[in-house]
Amino acid sequence: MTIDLVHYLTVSAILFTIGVLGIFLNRRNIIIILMSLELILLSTNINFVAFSSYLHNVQGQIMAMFVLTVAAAEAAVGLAILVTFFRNRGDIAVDDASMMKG
Amino acid sequence: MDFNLALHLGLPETILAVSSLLILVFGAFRGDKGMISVSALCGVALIAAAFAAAFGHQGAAFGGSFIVDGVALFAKVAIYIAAVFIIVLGQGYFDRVGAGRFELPILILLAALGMSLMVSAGDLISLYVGLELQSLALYVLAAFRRDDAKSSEAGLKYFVLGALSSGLLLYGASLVYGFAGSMNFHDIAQSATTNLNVGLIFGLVFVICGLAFKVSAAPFHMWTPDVYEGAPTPIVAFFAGAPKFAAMVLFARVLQTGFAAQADQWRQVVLVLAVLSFVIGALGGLMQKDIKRLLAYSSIANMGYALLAIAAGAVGIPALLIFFVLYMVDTLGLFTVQMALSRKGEPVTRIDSLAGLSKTNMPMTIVLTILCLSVLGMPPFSGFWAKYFVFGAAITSGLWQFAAAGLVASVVAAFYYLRILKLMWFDVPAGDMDKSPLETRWIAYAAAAFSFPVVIVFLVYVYPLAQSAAQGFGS
Amino acid sequence: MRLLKAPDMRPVFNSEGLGDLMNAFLLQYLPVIIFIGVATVLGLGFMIGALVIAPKAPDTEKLSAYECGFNAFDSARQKFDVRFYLVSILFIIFDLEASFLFPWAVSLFDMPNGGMHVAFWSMVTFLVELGLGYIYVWKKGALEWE
Amino acid sequence: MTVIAIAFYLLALVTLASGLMVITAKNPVHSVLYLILAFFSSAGLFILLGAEFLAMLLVVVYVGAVAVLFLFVVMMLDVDFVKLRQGFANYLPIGLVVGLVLMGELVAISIAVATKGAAAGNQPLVATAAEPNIKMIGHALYSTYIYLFEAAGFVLLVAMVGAIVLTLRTRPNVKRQDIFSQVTRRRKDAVEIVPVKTGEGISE
Repeated sequence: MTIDLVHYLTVSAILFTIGVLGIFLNRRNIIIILMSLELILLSTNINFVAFSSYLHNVQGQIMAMFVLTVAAAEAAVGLAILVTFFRNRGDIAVDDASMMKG
Repeated sequence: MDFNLALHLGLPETILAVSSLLILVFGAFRGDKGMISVSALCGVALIAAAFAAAFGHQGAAFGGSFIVDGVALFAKVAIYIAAVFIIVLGQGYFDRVGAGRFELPILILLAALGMSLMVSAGDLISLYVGLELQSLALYVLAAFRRDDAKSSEAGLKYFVLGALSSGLLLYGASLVYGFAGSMNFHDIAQSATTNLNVGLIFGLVFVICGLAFKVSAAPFHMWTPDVYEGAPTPIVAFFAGAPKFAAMVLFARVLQTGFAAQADQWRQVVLVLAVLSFVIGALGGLMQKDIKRLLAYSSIANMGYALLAIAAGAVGIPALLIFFVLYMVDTLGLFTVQMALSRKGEPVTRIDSLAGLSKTNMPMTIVLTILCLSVLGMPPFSGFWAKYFVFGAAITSGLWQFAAAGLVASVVAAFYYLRILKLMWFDVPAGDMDKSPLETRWIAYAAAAFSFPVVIVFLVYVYPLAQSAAQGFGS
Repeated sequence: MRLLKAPDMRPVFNSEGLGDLMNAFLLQYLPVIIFIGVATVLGLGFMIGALVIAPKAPDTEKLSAYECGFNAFDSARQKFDVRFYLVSILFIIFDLEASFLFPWAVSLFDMPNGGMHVAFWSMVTFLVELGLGYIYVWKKGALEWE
Repeated sequence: MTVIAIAFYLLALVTLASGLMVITAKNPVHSVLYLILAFFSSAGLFILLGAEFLAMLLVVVYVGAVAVLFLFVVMMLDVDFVKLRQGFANYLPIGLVVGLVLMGELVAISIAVATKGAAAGNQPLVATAAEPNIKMIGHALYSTYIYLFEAAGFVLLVAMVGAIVLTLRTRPNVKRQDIFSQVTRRRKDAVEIVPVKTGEGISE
């Protein structure tokens, strides 16, 4: 039972799918969508770190560090926009009663 | 590492970064009353950066992750100048709607900084950081009218889809990194020539999908009409031009530097995106009743032509640069006309409302006529030249079928511009128009003047520049 | 500059020796694992213990919210003020700023190729960036509570 | 190596299970808590990979800050979350099919990358006392990548400005304590002594 690169990549692939699925299943609940986006970024981070470790190359971890930084900033901005949206509409559902037709 | 060289190469970015910080603090002390002086300072900073870029050195720094070549410098100058116009328009617009806050020009400045990191990106890390710096500033800008439900809805949609596309791009980037063993585009190219694999191709496809979202190429265009309709107009004028230019240059650089050896594989994907974009842009525009939604579809179609230039390979790069400059002037002009027109204080948003414009506002009618003729590709206006160079490049590299398809799509798209012309010149006016604000009038006149006589002079001088800028791109 | 190529960074281990090394490395985390284990066992133990031993005779009066003898005025779940959220965003940003300090502090004095000065001043620039941002936040009154 | 295998399977299982709960939980507060668990257990995976610093960063930044931010927002918004779940069941069958296909493809690609790519046959990098993981990151981050490090500062700045622009509202007519003006207030600023003659009173 040795654990190698494929195992980590598989975890990451499944987590990525869960994140994408979360976005499509919860199309009206923006908060869950934001959390799904965090899951997607987490899965890419697992990829980067796993590759970095197995390639013996530090670039992947540098990238993961920037991804973490940007993801936190993104969460902050996304939630700020969500708060203004909620203030204007009193709700966070996007799909129904949309003021703009898609 | 030669630190002085790095500073020389990064001079435009340094100017933007330092001035944005100082202006931020200045603005914090002056408050929103000082918005006009903050705007002026940001404009000065952008112009200074544009000069620094125009006379900038070429080279690479930071281990090849920061590339300053001719294309990057060309794009930077264009982006900075576009940002200056947006600041002028934004100042007037937000002042009139009473939502002006001094952070607006600073966020535009920071977005321009992000774009200039994008066009200089030499590895996947700088690609991602530049892209996100730009995107985060743009998300905030889209939702900037925070008391307006449409603006915040546009911001939210833009954010969710933008973040999803970043996720896709990042997943692809991780696969490419894992396969090639390096983030650097040149190293990726090296390992990709020796060892081609399905994993690498899929990574590339993910990256292409992520970038296609950012440039709103079909089938990743769903967000565009909604965001264009809801976000504040000057900001939309910004979205339609500079960020797409930056993302397209990045697109070209990733494909032609990192994956030069796989040109056959990615060319198919890019061509599919291009054809879908101009077909969907042309057909989608036919049914629109809202001016900004129409312009959204027009921009989708134009991204198709730009992608065609990328698919053409190295010969397409000067065409891409010229195409984007001409396209940016046209879109800036069209959005400015939309901002210039209002009736009893309400902005004109519906196409029907343009009826009989020639009887109520002759100068704007002429401007809009010129711009419409230009975007539908009528010679000798600038839109014709833009398409001329792109189709020329496509034919040179043997993609004549796609050039023909693009031509057909642009004929279809011509219908909706002709409809606008008919409405303006021959229909009965629905009521008097308000007087256009000063800055919108002048920018609209300038865009129209550029679109016909000036463009000839411009091309005489700038086309050789674009050609020499594109020399050695990707190698 | 190719300072990041693998062989320069560290020797590649052969796979036989790796198992021991990996275990030695993970052994450093043994206290953490023991700690988590004890915490889990204790936490679960108390919960299960209460569930098994404690006498239970619920009725509606006992389960209702107690508010100084009055009927409850309001739902117990109140909305948070936006200000909490703003403070928490600013916390994240300065938290990340601080997290960039750790690798800097550890590696500053043995930067390769004499890069110490560059590393030092890059951090000073970074701190100035966010320091000016902090002045902006302060001036805007985002940290004030009314 | 079996210890590692056990640890890996445990952590991977917890990560994936809590990831799944994030998107299916009925109560968004539970989703946030599962998100914390997912981050926490993937920090464990990072440690198995030898990326100790990133593991700590994940715990400090995500568990400590981002998740709390999410909790605040969930509690701040007064929303009927049950209503928002409409459509969840409708999309579920097609979502599952698409998800399974996507997952299969991604796993296949991952296997291809792992077996044919540059990392094929390598062993994971393990930190040694001579060069710990954090030092390795520091050496690269503060030499080759300094300009990206500064750019990351600007990303944070944009987030800061953006959050303030969008959500900060100064309410008018709020009286705040201003210690400086209170302390610098002198007697002559506040009190005036008017000599009053007997029987005359004061006129303005």
